[in-house]
Amino acid sequence: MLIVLGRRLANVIPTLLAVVALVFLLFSVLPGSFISGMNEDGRSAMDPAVMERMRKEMGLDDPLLERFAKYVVNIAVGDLGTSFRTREPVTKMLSGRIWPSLKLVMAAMTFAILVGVTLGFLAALKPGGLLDTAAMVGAISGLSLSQFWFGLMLMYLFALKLQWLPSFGYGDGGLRNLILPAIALGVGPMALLARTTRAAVLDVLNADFVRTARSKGMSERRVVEWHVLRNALVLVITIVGLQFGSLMGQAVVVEKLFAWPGVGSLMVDSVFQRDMPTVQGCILMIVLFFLAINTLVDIAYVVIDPRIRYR
Amino acid sequence: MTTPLLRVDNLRIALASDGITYNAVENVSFEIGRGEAFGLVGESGCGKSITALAVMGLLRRPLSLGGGRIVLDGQEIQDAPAAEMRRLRGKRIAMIFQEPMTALNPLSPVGKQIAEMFVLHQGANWNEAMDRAEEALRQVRVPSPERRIRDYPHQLSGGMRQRVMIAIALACGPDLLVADEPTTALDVTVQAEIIDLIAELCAAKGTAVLMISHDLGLVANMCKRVAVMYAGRIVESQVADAIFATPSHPYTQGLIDSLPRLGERARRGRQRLTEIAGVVPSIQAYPAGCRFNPRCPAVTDICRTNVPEATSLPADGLVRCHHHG
Amino acid sequence: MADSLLSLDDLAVHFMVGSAFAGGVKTLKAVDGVTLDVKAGECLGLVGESGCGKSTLALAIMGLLLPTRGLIHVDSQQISGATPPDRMKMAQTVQMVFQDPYASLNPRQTVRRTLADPLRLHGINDRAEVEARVIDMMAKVGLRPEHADRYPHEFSGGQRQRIGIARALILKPKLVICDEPVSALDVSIRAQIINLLLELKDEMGLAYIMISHDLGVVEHVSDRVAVMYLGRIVEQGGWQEIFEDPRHPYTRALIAAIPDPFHRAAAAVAKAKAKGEIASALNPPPGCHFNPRCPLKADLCTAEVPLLEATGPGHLAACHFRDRAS
Amino acid sequence: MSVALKLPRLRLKGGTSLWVGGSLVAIAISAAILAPVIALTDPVMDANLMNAEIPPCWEYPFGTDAQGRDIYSRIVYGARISLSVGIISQICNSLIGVTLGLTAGYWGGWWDDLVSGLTNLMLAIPSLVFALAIMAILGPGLVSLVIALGLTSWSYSCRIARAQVLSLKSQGYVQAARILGYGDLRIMFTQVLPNILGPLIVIATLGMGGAILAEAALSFLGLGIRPPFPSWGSMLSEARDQITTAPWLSVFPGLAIFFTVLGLNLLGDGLRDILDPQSTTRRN
Amino acid sequence: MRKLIWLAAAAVAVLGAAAAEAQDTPRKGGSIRMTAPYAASFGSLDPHVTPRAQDDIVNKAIQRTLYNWNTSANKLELELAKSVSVSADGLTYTYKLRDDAFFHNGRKMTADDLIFSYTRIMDGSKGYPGARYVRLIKGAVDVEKGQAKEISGLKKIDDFTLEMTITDRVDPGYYFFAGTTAILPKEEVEKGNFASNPVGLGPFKFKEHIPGSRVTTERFDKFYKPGKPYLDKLEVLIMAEAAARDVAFRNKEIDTSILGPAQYVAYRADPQLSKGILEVAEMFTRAITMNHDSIKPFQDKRVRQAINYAIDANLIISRLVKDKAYRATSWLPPSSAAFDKTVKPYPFDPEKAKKLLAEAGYPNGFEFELTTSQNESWGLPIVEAVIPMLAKVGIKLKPKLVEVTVLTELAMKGDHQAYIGSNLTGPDSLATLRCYYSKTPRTACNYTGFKNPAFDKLLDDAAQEGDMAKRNELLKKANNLLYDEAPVWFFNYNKAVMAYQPWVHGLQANPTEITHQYPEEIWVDANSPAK
Repeated sequence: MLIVLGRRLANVIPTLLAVVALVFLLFSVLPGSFISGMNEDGRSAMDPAVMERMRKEMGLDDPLLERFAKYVVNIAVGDLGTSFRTREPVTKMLSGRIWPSLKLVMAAMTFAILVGVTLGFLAALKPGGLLDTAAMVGAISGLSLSQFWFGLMLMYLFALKLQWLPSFGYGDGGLRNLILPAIALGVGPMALLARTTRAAVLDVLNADFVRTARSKGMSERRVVEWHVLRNALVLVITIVGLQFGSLMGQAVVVEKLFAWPGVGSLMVDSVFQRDMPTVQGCILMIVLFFLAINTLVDIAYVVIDPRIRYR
Repeated sequence: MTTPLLRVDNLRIALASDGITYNAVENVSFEIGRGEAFGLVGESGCGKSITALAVMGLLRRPLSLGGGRIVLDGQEIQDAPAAEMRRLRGKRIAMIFQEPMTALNPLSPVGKQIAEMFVLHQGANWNEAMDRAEEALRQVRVPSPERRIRDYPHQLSGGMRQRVMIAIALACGPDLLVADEPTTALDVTVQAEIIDLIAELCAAKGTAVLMISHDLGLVANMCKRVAVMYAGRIVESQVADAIFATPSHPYTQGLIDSLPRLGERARRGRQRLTEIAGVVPSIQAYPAGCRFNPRCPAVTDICRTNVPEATSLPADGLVRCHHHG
Repeated sequence: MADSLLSLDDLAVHFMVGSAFAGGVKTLKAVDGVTLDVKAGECLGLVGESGCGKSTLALAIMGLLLPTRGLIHVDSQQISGATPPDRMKMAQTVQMVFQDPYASLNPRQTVRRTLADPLRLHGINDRAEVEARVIDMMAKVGLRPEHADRYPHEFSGGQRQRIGIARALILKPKLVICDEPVSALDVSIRAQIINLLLELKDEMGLAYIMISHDLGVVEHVSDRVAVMYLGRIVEQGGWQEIFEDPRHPYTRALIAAIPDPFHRAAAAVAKAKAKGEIASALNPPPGCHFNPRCPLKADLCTAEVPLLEATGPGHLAACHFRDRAS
Repeated sequence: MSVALKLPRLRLKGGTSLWVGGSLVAIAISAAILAPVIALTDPVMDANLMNAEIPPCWEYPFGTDAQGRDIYSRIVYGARISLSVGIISQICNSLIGVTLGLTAGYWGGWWDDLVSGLTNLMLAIPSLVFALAIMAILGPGLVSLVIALGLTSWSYSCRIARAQVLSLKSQGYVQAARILGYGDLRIMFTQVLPNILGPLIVIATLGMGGAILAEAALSFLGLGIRPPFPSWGSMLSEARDQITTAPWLSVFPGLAIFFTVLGLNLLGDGLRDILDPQSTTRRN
Repeated sequence: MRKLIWLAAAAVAVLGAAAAEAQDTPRKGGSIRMTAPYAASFGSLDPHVTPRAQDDIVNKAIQRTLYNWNTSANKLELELAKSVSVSADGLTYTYKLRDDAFFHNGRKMTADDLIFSYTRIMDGSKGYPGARYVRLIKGAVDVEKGQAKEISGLKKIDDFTLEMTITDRVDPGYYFFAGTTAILPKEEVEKGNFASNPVGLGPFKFKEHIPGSRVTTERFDKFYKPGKPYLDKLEVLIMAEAAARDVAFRNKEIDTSILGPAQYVAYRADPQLSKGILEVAEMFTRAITMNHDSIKPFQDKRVRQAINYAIDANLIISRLVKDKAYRATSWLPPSSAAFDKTVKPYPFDPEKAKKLLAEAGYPNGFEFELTTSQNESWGLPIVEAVIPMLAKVGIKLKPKLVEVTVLTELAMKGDHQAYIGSNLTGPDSLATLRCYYSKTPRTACNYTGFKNPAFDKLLDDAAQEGDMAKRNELLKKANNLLYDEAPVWFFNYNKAVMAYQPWVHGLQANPTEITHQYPEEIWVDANSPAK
């Protein structure tokens, strides 16, 4: 496991560096600057003299390479810079956003796994059956939904019409506020998981060793419990990992729609206000999360699949 | 004669494809006595493997049992309920497969996969079962079985894996072992060892073997009696020695003649090999009459229209050819 | 050397496997010091089990793998070394027939394209000539002209192998490496292909390297035979010497392992079966690689690598006990 | 078991989704091509504020929008934009991904390491975030959108191309081509590419749906298509505030997106069964 | 007719405000949940750091400035001072400060706090946005440039008396009511984490900030207005998405909401919701700004007038903006003292437009690119409606969609041919009109590049005029001159609309920004569901 972790880290660091460089370069050629972004709502006043001064103070006029070098050196000591907008350390801003984001992503993934894997699994046990057809039609429809549209629909149905759940916001951080955004975010991965699980279980059910298990005289239930589940899990876990990792990025839309105080909404907001240190911090955070999840998935592989250790 | 251990009578296996049902196997009958090794030989696609699966009750869609009887020890099992079949499988009839890599669960230690047999059929608890699994591994001559039981399939060589499969199959001392091309995926030298092992263990335990292979030589070496299948039918069945000495069906004849045999060139110089013309037909395109007729050197009109009946040969042998007897 | 079409001198192909993180890098000696030659018009049988390095050897000869050391001369021209070989020239001298007729044909190309493209690539642009050579080659391997515009999936395994042979011969090479040409075919088809290969050999004056684990086939077609074990040649000689008077215990074990329903082999051979399995090429046993399985094993065998030395005219064996009667 | 026994089931399953998906996509494509013929009015210039926000009726089958433009006509024309976004961006993705994947898998070595690194990088940054950045740099508009979506999600096709090449590289016919003296590029394009096209087409088809959805998401975030030509995503995004007051404004573009993406997904599924039968478990 | 509509709407606005006041006696206690609609987060809770309207919604509860905008009287008045006396030259102001104003930490405000706050704002190394206002004080620029430590124009007479000397003859009220000039306690600022724990003089003290979600504040018992605030708790919830805000408001999860045009229609039509609508003509003028330097036809007054004639602004306002706007006549908004109520806006007259174009030498029209944002009230939808209208007189319009951020930057750089936007046009009319002063650089809001000596003269005179009434007369003339010159297409003045739940009372129709409520006036009755 240490070997896997070591190998993983050796991959993660160059990736992170590349991400930092890419993000930095991308956003340094962005038109508009934070200073003009202060008038983003079209209602706030600006003062040209102050703007010039701020540009200087924020180092926006320094050569690109110099800024980049400074940025990388600072990151190495855990300093992500200071937000243009709030004049607070980016790390501090992020720290307030990570927990809500994680909560949302984890809730969405829990929903996706519970519903998706169960559906996919049940569908695979009777391929071609009514449940299978229904689940797969549902899954493919789930993949065809526009997230914000679906989110709006959820809001209207569950908040406005049925009045079961609050429509937006973080509330006291409890479950009630979490449900709708989690479903809106989780429906895509759920659909994907349902399909993957179904395919994986079918794959495993057709594997030679399942035939062996049957030839041993096992009941189908035992076959599934002893031999199918674990093997199907290996296939499913890849998708879970990939989805989990990219969910934080996808959360951008849902967070914005539901006014959820996560990293994604902070990022979009900061992009539009050209608060570059914050944008970079957010993306770094999202990438870091992605890589962390992937590392966890790799470790999970090692735990589940003995073959990996010897590869 | 006492009742045979296994009697397959007029077996028919249906293949559903595009709404049409084909007979992948038909008219297949054979008997295996207690402790007897019986060989089923044929090329790929001739139906020998699915015949074995039918005996095990393991046919899955799109294949299904179309008719006929399978009698195990006097008991008809072709329509036995699933639970009943499960009790039989593993306990009284066991099977080993062609690919020992894929036939073992890659995520489970081999010891556990053997131990499952004791848990399933003998009500052992896991500890006890693991001890017995170790013993079973020792029996199939896996070196240092106490360590090997914790190994995963990918840590073993092909031959070792097949030994594990044999250990699983023989764990509960079945009456019949169905071996479906057990050595095809193995090297020549390893193949010899595995065949010897199967023969030896089965002889010791009095287990009958249904040996399935495309290699007539291999089967003839190990089995007392051999049946040759072609395109879903048994074309000839004889005592092993006799089938080489006096092959009665043109197909059997062709098979024996078409392959260079070791030492043949030294004795007779290089002879042009006898070819069997044409190709093996697919299930969807079986010819009418004798299915070998398009490739048969001795074909006549009747071969193209009438299905040949079985003709008896000495020592319970039979052949299906219009030109015999 | 001059009369050799192909000569290998101490050829070795090693691979680095593993990673710096997981347990370190290991060297896999797939081919380890092979010296061989093939004369024009001759068929050399190459026998060995999986993992013995025979396919790696074939790829190295074809120039698809760079040898770690040693020399390859094809038609008196050195093709190994620092610079990659001139593929175009190689292509007209050495060709290959592959084991799996299902994987060795491009599913998206008709027979005609499969055969005509190489001709055009090698500068034959005259349409009529290309067509004539394609049809001629198809006829030689027993395919009818109307087969030319079909795709591989429309053919049976035997026919595909015929196409594979035609492709190998279309550039009129002098040497053809046949890598298990019949082992993937239906039993009843194999004779057709073996006969075809032998006919073509005579007709076109080809030399073959016939790689196979089927001793019957090797004996049938070969003029000389080499036996490989774990990257090394352990015995080499005329077909008759190898099969009638094998000097290496491994050769004897191979012969003994063949099922023998006719009960014709000498009783002594039957007892020569090897025990255990072929070791991993990553971690071969010291000395003679065969020693753990050898019935003749002595201390010398673990201490010293036996050299491939003559035991009779044209008959070499790499065994410390090569002269001990079997 | 023999190969023949595996065939029947796949064909039945592929059939339905291929049919339904193909029809839906065909409808969308014909709408795009025939837009000038089947549209009732000009989608841009026929604005008449006096006709604003008329619910669906005989004259305006899908109603009119806030500018008084016929929504049906705008959806028909919107098909052009939305499908272009999907198709062109996927062509870009495929070109980049296939070129990189093909060469990386075939040549291996440092180039492979570099491409793999790049692929991991692309996978690590969520493509929506990436696209957002590019859109912010280039400014909203069709070209920017195509570039943003076309540059950011090639990693899947790259991975698949690479994996396929790796498995094909040792196939007899590729080796045979090398032995026959074919150059590397010729081998890649005549021997390898035609044989990996199937899964790549599947990926591209599914990717088109993804691109159309991404366009909608970017429109929602305020970085969509440049006016005045309509795209479904921008129509939906503009109409979202009126979902209670004038639902038809969002219902029809919403349905257009849903059914087109559904069609593409079904088509991709159906094609997968035909073109790529082994890969039932591959992620998309 | 048009004017009638406008008047009627204005009347509704006033009535709405009045209705809110005319309830029973304010009830003490309860809480309110207001919305911050302009972005998905707050910038900073340090009021000096952020000029954003969004942030000021919270800051109005926590912080106080020297002056404030009296909504009912529609004028500036003293907030932190009880009285002020002005010297004869109009440059020295002596403030008698409140002696009953306490910071939330319990300390009483003194003149030192004003001096500290204004000096902090002039810290040149920080570039605080409020510097543009404080720069009015004599010597402030020296501090900004680092040449002085103290602002020479600020003198503490005693703890509650402050003397301020300014550089121009203007009303300092316009300068010291902005949130960016709030008075902060030195000791709290110097603790270093003021933004996460803001302390001020306002009626509510900070309790909690969940970034990206909400700010919660509680009643400050020592607030200087007796009996106020009424509420125990005030929450500001961030809700940038109009559709989500709509749902939340209908679902009674929020007490106030800002309405866009679509919802304005729906809420007005709804018998229940229509009872809780507060409208005000805000001091924002929406216009298409033509860049006279980049497109030659724009240099001709006739062309600019033609554009004003060619676009049916009333139609756009009524149909597209759903009457959620007041037709603009000229640059200054109606709440401005210099606004001339007698001037009628350009009528819709495409024939006249064509004639003017022909006279100007463009009988076949011309083509220009119009940069726009996505904004529903002054962005893309308007452009889409304008395109066919201008096309009818031969002018071809190519829209270019950008983000607001980019739009602002393009405007400042002059890197556009024309753009449509919303401009803050109040409350200081003189400052507002300076946007067309020829010496005003483009970066400081002369985005058209307008040059007119007569206009310059009027503005110079106004700046010299000490008498506010006379000054307003001059400004009125200048504004009317702009009307005739039409440097831009005058579109509308924003009608800001706030929806509120029936239990909310005391909301103010603030024309400078409707979301900026003085929350000490707000109270909720017993029907409020909020705890």
